Amino acid sequence: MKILKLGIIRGVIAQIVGTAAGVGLVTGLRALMGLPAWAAEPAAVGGALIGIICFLAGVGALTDWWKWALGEEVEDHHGPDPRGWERYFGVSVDHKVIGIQYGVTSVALLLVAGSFALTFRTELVASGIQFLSPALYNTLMGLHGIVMIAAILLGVGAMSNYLVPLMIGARDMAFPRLNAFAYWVNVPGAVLVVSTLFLGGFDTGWTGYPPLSARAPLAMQMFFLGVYVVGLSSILGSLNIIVTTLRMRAPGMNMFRMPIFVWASFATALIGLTATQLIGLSFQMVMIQRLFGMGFFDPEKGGNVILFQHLFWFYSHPAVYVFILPGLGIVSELLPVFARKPLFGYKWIAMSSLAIALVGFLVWAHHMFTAGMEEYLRVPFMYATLLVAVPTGVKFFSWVGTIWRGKLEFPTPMLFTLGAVVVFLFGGLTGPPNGTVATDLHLHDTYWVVGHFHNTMFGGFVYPFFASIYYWFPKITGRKLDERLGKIHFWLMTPAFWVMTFGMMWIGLLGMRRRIADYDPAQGFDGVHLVLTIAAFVLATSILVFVINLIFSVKGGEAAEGNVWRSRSPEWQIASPAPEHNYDRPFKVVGEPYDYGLPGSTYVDMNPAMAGD
Amino acid sequence: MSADTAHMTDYKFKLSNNRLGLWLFILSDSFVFGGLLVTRYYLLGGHRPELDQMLGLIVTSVLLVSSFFMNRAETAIAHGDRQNFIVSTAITMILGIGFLVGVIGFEWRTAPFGPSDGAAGSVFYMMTGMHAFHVLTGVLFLFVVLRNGLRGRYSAERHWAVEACANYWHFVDVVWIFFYPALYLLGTPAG
Amino acid sequence: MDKNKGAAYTQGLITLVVLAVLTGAEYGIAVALPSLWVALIVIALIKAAIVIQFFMHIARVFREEGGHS
Amino acid sequence: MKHFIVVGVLVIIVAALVSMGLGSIQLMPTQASAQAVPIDNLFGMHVKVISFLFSLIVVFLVYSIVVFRRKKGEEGDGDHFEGHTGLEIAWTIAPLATVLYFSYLGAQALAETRRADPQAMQVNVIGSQWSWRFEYPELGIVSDELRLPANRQVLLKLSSIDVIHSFWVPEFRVKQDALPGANMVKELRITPTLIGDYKVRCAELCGLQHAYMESPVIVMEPAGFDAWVIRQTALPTDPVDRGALWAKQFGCVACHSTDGATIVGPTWQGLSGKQETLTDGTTVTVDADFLHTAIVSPDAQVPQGFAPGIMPKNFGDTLSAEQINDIIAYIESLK
Repeated sequence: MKILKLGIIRGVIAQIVGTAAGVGLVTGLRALMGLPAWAAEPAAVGGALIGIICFLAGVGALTDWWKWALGEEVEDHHGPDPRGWERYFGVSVDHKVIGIQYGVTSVALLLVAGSFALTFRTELVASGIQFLSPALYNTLMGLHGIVMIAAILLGVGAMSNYLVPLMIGARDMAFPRLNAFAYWVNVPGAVLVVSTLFLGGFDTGWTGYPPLSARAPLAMQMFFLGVYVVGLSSILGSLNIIVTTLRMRAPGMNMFRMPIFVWASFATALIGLTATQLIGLSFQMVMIQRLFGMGFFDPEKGGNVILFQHLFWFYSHPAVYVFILPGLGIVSELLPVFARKPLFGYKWIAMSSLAIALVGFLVWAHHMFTAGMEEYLRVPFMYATLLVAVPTGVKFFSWVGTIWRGKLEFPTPMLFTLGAVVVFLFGGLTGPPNGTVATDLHLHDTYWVVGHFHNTMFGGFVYPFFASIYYWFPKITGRKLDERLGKIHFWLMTPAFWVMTFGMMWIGLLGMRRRIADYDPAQGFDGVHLVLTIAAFVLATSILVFVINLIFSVKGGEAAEGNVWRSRSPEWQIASPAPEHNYDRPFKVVGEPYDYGLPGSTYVDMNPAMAGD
Repeated sequence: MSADTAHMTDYKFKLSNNRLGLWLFILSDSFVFGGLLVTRYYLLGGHRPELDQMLGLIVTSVLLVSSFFMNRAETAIAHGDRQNFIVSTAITMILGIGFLVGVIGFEWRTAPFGPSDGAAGSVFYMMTGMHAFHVLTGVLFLFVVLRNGLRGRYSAERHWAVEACANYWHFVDVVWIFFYPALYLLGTPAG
Repeated sequence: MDKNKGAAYTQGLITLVVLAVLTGAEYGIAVALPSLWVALIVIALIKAAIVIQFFMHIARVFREEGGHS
Repeated sequence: MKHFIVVGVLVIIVAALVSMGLGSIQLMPTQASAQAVPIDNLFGMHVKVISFLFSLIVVFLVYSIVVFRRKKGEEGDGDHFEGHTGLEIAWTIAPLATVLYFSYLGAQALAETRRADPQAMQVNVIGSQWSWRFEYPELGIVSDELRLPANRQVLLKLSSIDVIHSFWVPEFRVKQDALPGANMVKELRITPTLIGDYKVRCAELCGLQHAYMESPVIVMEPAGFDAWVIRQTALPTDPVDRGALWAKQFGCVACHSTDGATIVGPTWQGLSGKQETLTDGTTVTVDADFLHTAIVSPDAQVPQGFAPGIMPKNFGDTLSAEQINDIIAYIESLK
């Protein structure tokens, strides 16, 4: 059967079989232990776990390691992948293929999560229940959050996987097989997360705070397990990025001559590698509490609900820096190209990424100012939180310095880059009122926070992600995206987005709570919600334009030969799409990465004299 | 450059990558155990679970001695002493299984509380369970290394798998170095 | 392990003895002087440092040159 | 230099306009408590700084876009300069000083909201899915609405019997989560200053009916409050009326309707005497014994179509035996 040649089909079949086998295994074991044989929750969790492993085995992500354990020699690369579209549906160890797999999955999940948002946004068009039950509303709202987070993590994976090895002149990532594993483990994870819709939903939002999550329906377990798996991918991907950055750079590329995006990616990976473990642990603890009746977060058994929040936010705050740092790296990467000027204060921007990542570890409790945590923690965490503004400010001022007296061009990627700067600026500036404890007492858990958060996510991830797609699409496919459709995308999305977030913040200040299925008509928010919903639909239309552009340009776009943006970066000095092993021979770094406007200077020497020649 | 030396250069380059990767994995994993220690102090504070001290000392010693044999196995293969390498690896594996029997087989059965009995039970079973899971994976890793070792896969020049297995095993030991006082020694026994 | 075989084995043995002594000390302190809990933490840190240095050879990761030696 | 002067002037103008614009729309709800004052003042300062910094960057950006754009047919690159250490240091130090100052202000304002009045009246606020209960221990009143005398500090002691809830009256600004657990009672101090009707709105997602977890908050003249206290302390003599009161105060009616509609649990209308089929398949007649068990151990007998585990299991402890009997009498009265 031809269709079975596709890894993903084998994987899905294996996952279904594995899940059934897992359910049977748990039930059998319980019968052997003398417990009542059928218990839905342990059976479902056991089934899901074994299903994940079977998917990975079925798709072929474990094959090489299995052979290695049996003592066979295995090569890193097994010769060329199948040509054509088939290679994207099976295990490939080529970082470019994996990057594209990440990217396409990310866009697909963005659409899924966005449609969830549209659905419940429509419900909010007026007060009163229109068509969603509160249970379904809560589930969709929680899913919008977590699927978006997964989509963003995958998008970050796409950018760093595709770009980092190309930018530093490596043939591939340091651990290609681990790289493929880290991508494929997401797929069964996403299946589990979406399965919650069909298993009764969950009403906790994406944060899954106990004791509510300890009482939620069975779907809660699938949610926890799915997120855990996506987190695992993030950890392994980060590990790969760090080793690749530290060990695989081309000759002459010291740390301060790397393209700036590599710095952003590196700082991101430091967070992803370490902090992610704690959201995994906190979710595991709720899972185990539900399965074995343990009492971590059950006050009646000596547990403490605040403990969960500490563990959870220790990751989940730094996580937002995982989402935004690569995006800010993209902004720093593209501004010099389109301003035709050096990046202002390269070292300061590089170090500010690192500083944001490190300070990010010390601020988690600002999500808990009103949560009833230890009183003495509030003021120190306020100081630490506001400190994040300092390195972020350095980035903004340096960006202004970069475009000042440049020769600015405005193709679509530059539009999205500038959009990112302004939107993220506003997102960043609306952060401090949440950070100073006193004002947060009012703002916490309101729509103001929702508006602030969407500003940071759009400015820090969505706009730069679109910019990077428009910018590197010619590199990936050899064709350009349509400029006209790109501009329509930008000019539809931007005003709609501003209307949406301003409206959210405004009614938030006036008393609109977040995560509610219905609101009190006496508060008079009906009109604003109507406008917000219209804006959301305009925004969705702009995304539709983008998707159409993608689909048509892959085959029918204008052919783009060579260095379309006149960039100094090494990936633009080779053919598009990049050849299988990137560079025929290692290039040599002979100059600074962003010396635009310095006559006669180059960044890389693509044909250096070899030592032995 | 002969093909053989080129191969060796390639191997050494990858070895360095692998080492860094493994250490990063260990760093990452240690956050899990750090989180568990935080949980222990957050929920139990100055109290500790009521446990069998003698058993605790025995399993701790078993794990410590296993680490010694693990190191001995790695030293042996690095010097081409295959015989010693095989024996030491086997002893490490047996001690590892012994540790699991001690914790799961005895401590879990004799502890005066179950996993659902209060915070002490939750913390104790979660910490030992998570650690035992790592010991179990370590034992499986040892088994793979032993099996491939018996087939002569490792030499003084090429034995990354042995080194990786050893480092992982020692890491599990380091975790227990912190868990042992946290569970058995620090604080007063909870009622 | 820039030593000959015998020295390497001896180093392993010495490490084991030191760790065993420290573990004994830990147990002794916990039984006899429970108020000295700081000592237990310090000893645990020392033990971990010893294992990381002499069993796990952390220095190897910072060496530019790969290779087992 | 010319560029900088133009931009500088523009920044000042735009910042002033933005700041004035924001000042002219209502950003905050009515200010109805003493604690709201320092919070609103601090927020006002934030708005000014946000207006300035936003204008600063955006004006520079827009100016560059307009003035430094590539004209038609123009070739070549921009000016070559790679950075300026002095500037970088300046724009590290200045924001650092600003955020430290704001943190200090934040701590001050926080202390202000927490200033304790020893004469404060205590109210225990108990959250449950999905209603609030207010106990006045000094007055011996239990109520489902929070009535407060104006200009007197009230000390709220917040707790929850099931999941996490959060006490928030937007007009009072301050917010605090109510946590489950005997040792997790949290405090919040509010001095209402403006007479009027408000609502406490649960601000922490607490499950299905979270959106509707709102209860009236009424700030009254001290004289009116005293009259209310007197009315409340006299209990009705009819057990049915008392039962109706308890059902409201303890939040029963948040899940059980009295008009035949199903909210979360079974409706009470016509419940007594009805034949119920339980999840284990048995059929029973609903009588006083059945209702008693249903209140003190709800999961023992779950009617078909309803999920176990939703109703709190501790009503046997929170309600007295008389109160339970009153509630049963009330249910039996709902034909």
